[in-house]
Amino acid sequence: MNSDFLVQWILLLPLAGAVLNGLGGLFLPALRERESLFGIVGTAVVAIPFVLTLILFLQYSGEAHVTTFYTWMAAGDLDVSFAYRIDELSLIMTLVVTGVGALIHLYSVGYMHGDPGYWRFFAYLNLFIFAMLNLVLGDNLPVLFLGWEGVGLCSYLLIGFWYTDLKNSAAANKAFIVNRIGDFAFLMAMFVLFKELGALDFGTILADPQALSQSNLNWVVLLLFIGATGKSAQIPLFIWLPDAMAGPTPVSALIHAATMVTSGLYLLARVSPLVLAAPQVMAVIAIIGALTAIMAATIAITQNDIKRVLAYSTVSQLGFMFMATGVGAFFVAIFHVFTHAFFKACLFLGSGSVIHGMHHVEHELHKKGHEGHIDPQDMRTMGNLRKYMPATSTTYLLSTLAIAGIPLFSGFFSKDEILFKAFEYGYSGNTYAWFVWIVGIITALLTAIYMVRSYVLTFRGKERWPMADEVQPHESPWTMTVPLWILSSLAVVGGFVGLPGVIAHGEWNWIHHWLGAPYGGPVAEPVLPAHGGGFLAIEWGLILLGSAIAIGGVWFGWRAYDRHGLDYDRKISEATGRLYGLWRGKYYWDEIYDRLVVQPLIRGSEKLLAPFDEYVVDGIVNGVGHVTRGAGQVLRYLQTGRVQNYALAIVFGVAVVLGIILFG
Amino acid sequence: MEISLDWYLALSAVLFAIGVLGVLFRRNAIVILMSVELMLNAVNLSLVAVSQSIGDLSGQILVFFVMSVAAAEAAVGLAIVIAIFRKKVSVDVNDFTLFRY
Amino acid sequence: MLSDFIPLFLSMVMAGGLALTLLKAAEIFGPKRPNVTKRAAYESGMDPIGTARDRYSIKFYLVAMIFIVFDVEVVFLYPWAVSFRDFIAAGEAGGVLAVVFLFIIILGIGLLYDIKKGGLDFDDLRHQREFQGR
Amino acid sequence: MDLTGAYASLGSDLGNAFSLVLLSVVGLVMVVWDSLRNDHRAIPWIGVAASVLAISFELLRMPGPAEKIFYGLMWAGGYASFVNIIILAATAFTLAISVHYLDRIGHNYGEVYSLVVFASAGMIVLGSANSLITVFVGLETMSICLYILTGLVRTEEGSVESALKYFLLGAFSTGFFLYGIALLYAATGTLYLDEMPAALAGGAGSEVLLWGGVGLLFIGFLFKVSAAPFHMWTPDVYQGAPTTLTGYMSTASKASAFAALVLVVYHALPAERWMLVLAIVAAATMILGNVVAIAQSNVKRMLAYSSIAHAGYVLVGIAAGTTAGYSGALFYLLVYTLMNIGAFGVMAALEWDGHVGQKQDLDSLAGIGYRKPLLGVSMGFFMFSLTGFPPLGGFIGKYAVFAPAIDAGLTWLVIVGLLTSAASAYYYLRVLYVFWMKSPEEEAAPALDQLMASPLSMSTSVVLVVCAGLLLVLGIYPGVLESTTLFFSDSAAAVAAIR
Repeated sequence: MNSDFLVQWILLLPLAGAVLNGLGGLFLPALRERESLFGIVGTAVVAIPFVLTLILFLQYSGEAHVTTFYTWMAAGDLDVSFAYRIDELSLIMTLVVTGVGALIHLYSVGYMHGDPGYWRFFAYLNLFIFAMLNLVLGDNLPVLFLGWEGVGLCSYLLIGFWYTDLKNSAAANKAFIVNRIGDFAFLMAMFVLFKELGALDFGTILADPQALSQSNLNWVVLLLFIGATGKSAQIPLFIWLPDAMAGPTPVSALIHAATMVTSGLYLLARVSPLVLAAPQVMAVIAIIGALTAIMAATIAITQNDIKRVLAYSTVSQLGFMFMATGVGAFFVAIFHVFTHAFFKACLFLGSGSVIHGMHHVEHELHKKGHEGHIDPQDMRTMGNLRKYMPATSTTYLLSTLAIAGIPLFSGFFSKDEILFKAFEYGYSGNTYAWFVWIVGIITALLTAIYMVRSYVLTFRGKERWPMADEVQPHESPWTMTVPLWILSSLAVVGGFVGLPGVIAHGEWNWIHHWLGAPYGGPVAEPVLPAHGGGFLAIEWGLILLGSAIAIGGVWFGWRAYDRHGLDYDRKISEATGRLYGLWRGKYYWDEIYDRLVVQPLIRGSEKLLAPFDEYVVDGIVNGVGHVTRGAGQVLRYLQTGRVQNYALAIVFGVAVVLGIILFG
Repeated sequence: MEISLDWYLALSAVLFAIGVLGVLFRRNAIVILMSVELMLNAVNLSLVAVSQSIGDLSGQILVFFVMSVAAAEAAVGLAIVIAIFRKKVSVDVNDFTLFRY
Repeated sequence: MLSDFIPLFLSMVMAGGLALTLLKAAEIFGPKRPNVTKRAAYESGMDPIGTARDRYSIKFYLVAMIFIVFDVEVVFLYPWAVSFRDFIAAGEAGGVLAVVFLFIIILGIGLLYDIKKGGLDFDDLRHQREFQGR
Repeated sequence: MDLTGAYASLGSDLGNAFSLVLLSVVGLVMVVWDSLRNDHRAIPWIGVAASVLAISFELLRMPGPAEKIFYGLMWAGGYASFVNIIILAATAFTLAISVHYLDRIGHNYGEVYSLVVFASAGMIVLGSANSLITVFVGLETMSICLYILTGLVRTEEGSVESALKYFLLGAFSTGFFLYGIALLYAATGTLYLDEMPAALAGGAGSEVLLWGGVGLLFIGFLFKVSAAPFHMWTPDVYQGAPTTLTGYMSTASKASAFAALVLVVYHALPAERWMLVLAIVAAATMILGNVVAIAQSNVKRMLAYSSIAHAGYVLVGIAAGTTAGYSGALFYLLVYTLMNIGAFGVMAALEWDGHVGQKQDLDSLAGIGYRKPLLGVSMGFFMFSLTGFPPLGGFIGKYAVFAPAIDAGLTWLVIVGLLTSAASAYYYLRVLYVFWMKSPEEEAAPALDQLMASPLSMSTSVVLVVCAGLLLVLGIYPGVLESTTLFFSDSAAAVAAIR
């Protein structure tokens, strides 16, 4: 089929779905009750594009293809077109977005059952898919930015989906504000590129990195990376992601695990020729990624909220991907995006299924007149759920093993490749890569431990909720378990698209051949010196080390938590002492921001200006907002309501205007 | 004796300034209205003088328009003042500060 | 070039100064020896009865206003009257007459509106109420 | 004096000025109809029909060459047609949304509609003027009608008070404006805009008279477009006037005053001395409008300050002093008219008898989006567009005025503009936040239920949908922007031909 035609419908269907669901729900209140209608429309407009993308993928000729729908703005040098690029990179991202997206839509049909905002949820979710497709398919930075802003907006709307709860609104605002900082950096990068090169389409800006001066190049890459830290939750802008778990769980799975948060990685892979030409910035990226990875992993060990564990795990895994980017292994980063999308989506959906079950428990307890309140997300009140939710339990276990990196599961291949690339880059003389490698090894161990902890605490041991012999959760409906099964099978086998170099000399590393520039793909790679014959042995050694770490971590976690249950947390806390407090307090990032940025702004404006009572929300931009609001409060009192004061202002204006025009 | 254009312009400036000061400092809305009319007529004086001195009629045509517009403005203005007097029994402009800030 | 601005400055200073001086002068130099008789309203030598600020019927005001507006609009007829002979000489009398009649028709419409809305009715209470009630 | 052939071109002039003639005649017909029949049902629709007819005429006329008509007093075609379309569209929209609104507030008189039509006729004269006489006559015709419309609700103290303020300050600024005309006349010896450059090149007049005149002339325009520090009447007047008419005032009168300002600087003032003044005023206006708007809780007042801020953005385009800047400003006015008429239209529909709505307090409108989805969705369009989000018209408009300013070396001004429009997101999006993301208070419920009982009128819905749709179209296909650039080359060619 004609690929222009396919691209058109891949983009238009989700948009049409969003418009239909949104307008239908808004203007025809009678329709809102008919959930299946919204569910079917919402899922179909994502599933059909997935099929279309598959067709595109299968008939892909190896030539990048650009489809231009029309030119939006053409004025002087600036030429912004709605142009979309089909190449190896965008295809693989589109497959993930539509494929995982369709599964999560299907899951939501069951998960959101009975919610009064059902129609709204599907409208937002469809709109998100549309924006995300713009992001990954756009052939120029403005279209990419349009998608970038669009996914940010949808993320905001979905985090605050249950907006009646003030806490959720606050989380949504925090995500929005923090992301704006990253967006600003992105805009600045675009500005520099446009000023220097006079164009913003990928064909031109990637053609020759040397067209920019080294300092400009460094700035562009650094600014793009700052943009990426906002969207992909890296230090120092990661603070919004854990709070974003306030949104419905399918949202966490789709937006805050599988797709949107990986867009920073996609961006850097897309501009990889530029990144490679800025080695200093690459070092920054790698180190930030490494620090984020280990920091988030240590926090994850201490969390009791099942979704928060997964949230910090996502931050940590994203750190891994940035590590890969920082050592020039862009295709490996995308490989990890690919495998991570499966197992993390599965884990989130599994946790959603658990929460669904625990909600039922809470509901039943309430009916039976139980006084206390249980938190359906708290692992401390779960336990032995595998007895009641076998499908959820099995799929969760498979994904846990995948993320822990047990050999032959998908996470093993991608994570091991990242560690290997870090090692190889260090071996080729880039010292910082050694640091990255070591941090990566430790983080991999921690990952195995905290993930097994979450599995064991949730699904094994004894039931810990009250009246456990009377009230039990039950398995979720098929619309929820089918996506779990599909995702977990992919999490098991997905890694085989990138077999390590030791097998058949890398010939079977399909994803490398698909994406890598040496094989005609769009993702650049550094040229490393050839290694001696002994390097193959080192590579085998690294694979064994990786396997040992993963198996060791899982074994340790299983032994510790299956035997001691929650008590083992106390043991760890005793063993690590103050460090544990630091982890448990999440390194006090929120508090530090509050102290250093938000509070001074608020206090400063409060002292100077009249007291204002409303909208005291945290967040940097809100702090600035307070100052501006304060200025407004002062200036408005110039408006005395007296006509003669206004006339005096006019006379003053006359004097100023005449003064400037006569003497200026 | 021929009076030069400058003197007309100066007189017009003085009248205009008196009008401006009247608007700024008188409290009575009707007096303010009269001051505005004074400003307009000061301008009329300039226009006629300039028109005469450069021998171009369009300035005087503009004066006709200014006069009729001033009449219309006066009618509307007084109507508004009467309407507000009925509500507040005052024509002091400092009493009209319902909207502010 | 600064000398160019001297006349402007002078005229500004003069304008402001004279205006302020006159206002102040009246206040300062004006003799003020008020007594009861002087402060009373002049009513042809009679003692004033009640306040002089009785409110007149709004009708007087309305008619006066309408008179002023129509009166001033007539100013546009003067240039026409002055140049009418020239138009006749140029053979354009028809055109200029048509234009002036159009002008008068427009004024007439204003008058029609005024009459119909009761602006000129002094005795018809029904109209009056309707007109004032708005 | 030889007057032969004085009326030779009258027929073609009247044809060229079709919109003006049509509106004037229709206005008179409305007055007669109102006097004889006292029937205010049909009257607004006569006006709407006339405006639509005139718009279609101007659309056909616009690509044609710009011509001087009525002895060079006015322009027709091209630029003038574009401005007329903005004015006529605002007129048609206002008449259509006013019917239901005025009915509800109990002041639905035939005069209102004829006054709107007369004001529009004045605006057309102003926006296509080529002589300071026509500028003055147009400005005053418009203003006097607007003074009356502001004080329409005579029984409300606020309405009369704002009319008085508007009137006194308007007349005051008219004084300065006229004085500027007189000085400019003394300096150049002509009142025709396109004759001024030639007169100045001949070295006529003194510098002081010229630039003093220009400065005072600007005051008149800056007052009408409510630029700081001549803006102070705006919030008080906009708050007191009937809401739909506020929308009309804030758009059509600004559009025509800006159009006349562009005509003055484009035809009459080739020198660059005035650029700095307009740039400084633009910066002050943007800062003041946006910053004070943040502190407002009354939506109408907030929109008033927002309209001040938008005047600043338009001034940025004009201050650039290039044809690209002028055409950007024109385009911005079109977009601004659509979004502001829409925003005030939504607020008018939300104003109902009962405590909560009349105060127009933002918090009293919590959760309205779900109850009145059409209002909520269209308000979303207007607020996003006012903020300048792509892909709506407001974004293209901001681009259209900011890009030429950068080319003209006014980078600092554009930075001020970008920062203040970023700040404006706060108060625009707060409206949407309250509309959609906030639950209504308990005590407001009865009043809200009362509002729900009165359905949205068909004409209001149509106007809102059309405005929102056009904003989207202008945002997605900003081709109109390029066509506005053509007017200036056209007019310039025409000017050159006449010289």
